[in-house]
Amino acid sequence: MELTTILFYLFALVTLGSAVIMVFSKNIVHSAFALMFTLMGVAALYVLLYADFLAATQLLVYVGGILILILFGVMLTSQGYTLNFRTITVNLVPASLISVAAAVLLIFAFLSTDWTISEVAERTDTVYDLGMLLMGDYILPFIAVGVLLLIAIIGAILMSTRLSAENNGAS
Amino acid sequence: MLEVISKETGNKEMVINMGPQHPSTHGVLRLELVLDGEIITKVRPNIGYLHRCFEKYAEQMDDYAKVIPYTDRMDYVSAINQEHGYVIALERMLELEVPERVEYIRVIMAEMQRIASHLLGIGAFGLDLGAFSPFLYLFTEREKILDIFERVTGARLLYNYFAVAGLMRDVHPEFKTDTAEFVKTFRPKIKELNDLLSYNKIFIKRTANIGVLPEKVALNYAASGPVLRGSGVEWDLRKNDPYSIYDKFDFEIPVGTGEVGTLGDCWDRYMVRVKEMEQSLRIIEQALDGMPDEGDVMEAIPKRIRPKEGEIYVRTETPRGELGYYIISDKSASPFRVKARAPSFVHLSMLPAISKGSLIADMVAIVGSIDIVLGEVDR
Amino acid sequence: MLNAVKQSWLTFRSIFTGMGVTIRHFFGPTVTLQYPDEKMELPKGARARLYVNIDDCIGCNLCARACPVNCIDIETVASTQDVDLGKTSTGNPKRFWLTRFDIDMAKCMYCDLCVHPCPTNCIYMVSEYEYSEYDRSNLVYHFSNLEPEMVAEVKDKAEKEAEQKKREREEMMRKKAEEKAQKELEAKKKAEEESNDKEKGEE
Amino acid sequence: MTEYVSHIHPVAAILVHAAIPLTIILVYALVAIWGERKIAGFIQDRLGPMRVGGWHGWAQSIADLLKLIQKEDIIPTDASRFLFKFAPFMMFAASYAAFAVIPFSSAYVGSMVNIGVFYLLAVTSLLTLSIIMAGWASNNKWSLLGGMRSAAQMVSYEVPTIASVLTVVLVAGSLNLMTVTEMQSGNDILGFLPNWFIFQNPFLIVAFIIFFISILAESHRVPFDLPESESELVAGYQTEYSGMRWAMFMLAEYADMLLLSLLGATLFFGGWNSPFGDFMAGPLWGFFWFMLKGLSLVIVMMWIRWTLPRYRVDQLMHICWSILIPLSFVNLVLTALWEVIF
Repeated sequence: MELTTILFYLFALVTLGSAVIMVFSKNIVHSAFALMFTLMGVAALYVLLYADFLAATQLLVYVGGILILILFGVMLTSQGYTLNFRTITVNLVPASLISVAAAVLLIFAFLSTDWTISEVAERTDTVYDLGMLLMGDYILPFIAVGVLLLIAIIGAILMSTRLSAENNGAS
Repeated sequence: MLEVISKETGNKEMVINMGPQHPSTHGVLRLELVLDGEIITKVRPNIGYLHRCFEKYAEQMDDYAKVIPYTDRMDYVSAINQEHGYVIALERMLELEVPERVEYIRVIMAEMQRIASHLLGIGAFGLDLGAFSPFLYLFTEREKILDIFERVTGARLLYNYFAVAGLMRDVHPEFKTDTAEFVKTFRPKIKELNDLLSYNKIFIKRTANIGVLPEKVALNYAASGPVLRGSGVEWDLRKNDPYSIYDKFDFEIPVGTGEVGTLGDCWDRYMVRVKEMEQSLRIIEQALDGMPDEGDVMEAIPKRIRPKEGEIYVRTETPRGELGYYIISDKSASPFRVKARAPSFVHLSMLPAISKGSLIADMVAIVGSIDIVLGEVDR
Repeated sequence: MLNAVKQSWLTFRSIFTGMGVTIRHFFGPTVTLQYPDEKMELPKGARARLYVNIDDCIGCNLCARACPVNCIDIETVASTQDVDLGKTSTGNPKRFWLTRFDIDMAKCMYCDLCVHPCPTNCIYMVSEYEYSEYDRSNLVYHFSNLEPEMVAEVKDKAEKEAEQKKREREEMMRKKAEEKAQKELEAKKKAEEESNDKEKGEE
Repeated sequence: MTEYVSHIHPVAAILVHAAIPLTIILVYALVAIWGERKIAGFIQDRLGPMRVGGWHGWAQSIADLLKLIQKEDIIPTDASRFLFKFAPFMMFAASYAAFAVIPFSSAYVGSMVNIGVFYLLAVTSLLTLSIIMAGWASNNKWSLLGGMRSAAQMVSYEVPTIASVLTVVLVAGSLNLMTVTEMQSGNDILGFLPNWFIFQNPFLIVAFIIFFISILAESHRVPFDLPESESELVAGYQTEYSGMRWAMFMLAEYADMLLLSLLGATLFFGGWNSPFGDFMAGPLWGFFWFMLKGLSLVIVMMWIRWTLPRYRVDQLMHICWSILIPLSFVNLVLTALWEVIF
């Protein structure tokens, strides 16, 4: 077997396994760390697809950024600083119905797609292409997203400063 | 205790134990901190880990002189100063005349000890704030003082050197030159300390405006020593209530100025100590000049110490503040009661008042800046 | 803005000043003493361990009484009349066998208080400081130079002498008591006679 | 050499490629830990380790390592066992993986990817996560506080680091560190100065200062060593660790220091280029120069460590968010303008 194939199955196993742990773990922090393994596995799969820029972005943004935010959120909002962040199961019936429906949909899509299997993709300089696309064809949406994020940041700053000002006034 | 606090706060906040085994509690102080995030909402000092029943033990000694080694062990960083207060109290009780030479040697030793103690306090303070090297530089200087002390007394830390109306042994012939040499080499080191630590911007950021102790609070808590002077009160028992021969010397009382922050912050308390070392050097120089060369330091020591029935309170200025001895005599050979008013204990009691609302890191700075010695707090 | 620049400049300057100090120390001399290889010379009169020159000890127990922590344990036996223990180097006559002179250095607090009352200056501090032990009981120093048999012999002798003395004393006491009784008897007789005389006189 | 191995077996080639940085890290860590103690000793008028190995105790780190291997493996009862065990390895893996794109010499770089710098920054962001993991899994309050602190610190300081790195990328026009290094060869500036980026453009000096401050914070060195500030948080996230796991943290920390210093050397000081043009150039000399530059930065970091006190956590954040980040972005724009004009 090719080395890449072995690696593919390995990373797929890591991704799926940790995803399962993430869903079924009772402890939120454990779930969060399982999510980290899932995201890293996906990044590794990107690398196998020669999408190295995407893989690095995945690591930087999801693992290095969003996951840390999730962890901060869990730890700051929960009661006390203990190991016992427990999840409880609510809405068992509707949730399982929706997930079964989603699974059926995905499997249907998976089976009905006409997959074309190509030879190994050529390794190209993805950064250059990405840059040209973002700054060329998709310049408008790119700028729009930028402005949106800026507005969100300003809003967040405004909210947090007002909150802290109120706190100061109260104390 | 822990449960009580967590009940009060309804489990919303984190209770954390700083000490008794923590790198920056200067011994075995245990602080219960109630934290909201990293902000301290409540502090409760728990003391007593080093309690040795000094006061009770003094009562069952069959001789007043046997208590002196125990006074050393109260504030083991400035043992000479602890002895000084006790022997002065006994001398006043017995109405004894102390030879002049003895007084001069005592003052030199006490001021040297003050420098040694401040060196340790300042060094440990810097260490608390993460500056490691100044600590060791200052320790090197302290070693030199201890070397001088070892030649004089034979011991390096707990001396038992002062006796009632005398000294346990005479100084060696080179004492004057040794001490003068130390004074000469030590002056530039203070400048170096100021370069390295005192006026370092990071250090100022960590200590200015932190743990502000207003004058009024300081007075209400009966603070004394550098802690009180750091709040701008010019109060030094060596000047305000002179004992020994301190009225003969010309020196200033450094007070906090709020130079880089608010008056009475950690930096002011720190700086008062630095400036006090310079003043101590001045006193030592004058005392070295005035010290008589001849005279038996042991001749006036009484054979038996039997004070008249009565009581006395004597306060002296130790490096940490006002150390008071309250002694009651019932005419027997042993004291009926010895009570020590320890400055560290008093200063520790105001910790909750000045550290509320600060961060854990500030807590470390505040504890360091009031410079407590747990041997004295617990006695 | 200008203020911020100035503050940053001051911060950098203070940092560089500090770094200048440390680099000077980097190339400066070191003060470390490589302990087991080189040792510090303790000054004369350093208080590191108690030592007793047992030949000079007269067993007066003053040091044990001066000790605040009771770390000195002395047992003495009076010498018999036939033995002369000699004199100390200071000329004080020795009158006691020192059957035990133990100092528990684990208890000692090096306060020097036992040294001063000694009339013959035989107990003093020496600058020997490397005497740590694995077993605490090894820190009890036995200064008495008497062999156990000797101790037993001395004790036996002293006991015998004491017994003899006691007997002598008892004898003396008995004699005294007898004399006293006789005297009393005589006195009684005398008194009786006197009273008789008086009665006679009254009659 | 690597090409020769790849003829034998592709997996062997990969392993050899991977083993070279690992060897460098391990040897460096042994030397650096000893060196740091020596530097600390001399700065503080001491001698530092003197006993093991004869000359100035050079074998001290090896002795320490042997001691740590023999130590009892302690895991707190209530710790989250898997995460507790996993965290040190993940931390080391993260800093080790980042070495893949560092061009050690003109003849050797682990992986010639085009996104070199970007990959490096992405992989090092895993360090943050492993610290949170260690802090949380220990089930110790001090560890947790240390972990949270360092996470906040590293996430924040990633921004000025990236911005200052971007400044160089802007000038170089490439993310590939090998290309960036090659662009700095030659001695053209003022006739004698090497073509290093730090000499090319005044704004890059500012960028370097920002970068250096940021890497001090990223690798937890004084004055930003808050995660493990011993006087406040005992030992931060490492409090409950002992033995080999603790050694892994130590190793990762020193590896991180070297990594960021080498990155700085690559970006600002010409990487493996000799400062004397063609004199003393070549693959092996290149390696020598590169390590010399990187280790000089490491030594400066140590020198700073033994001089300064540390900042408080809010002051640290203040420096990052209201000084370094705006400054680095302004600097980025000004550099771009400079590049356009000249």
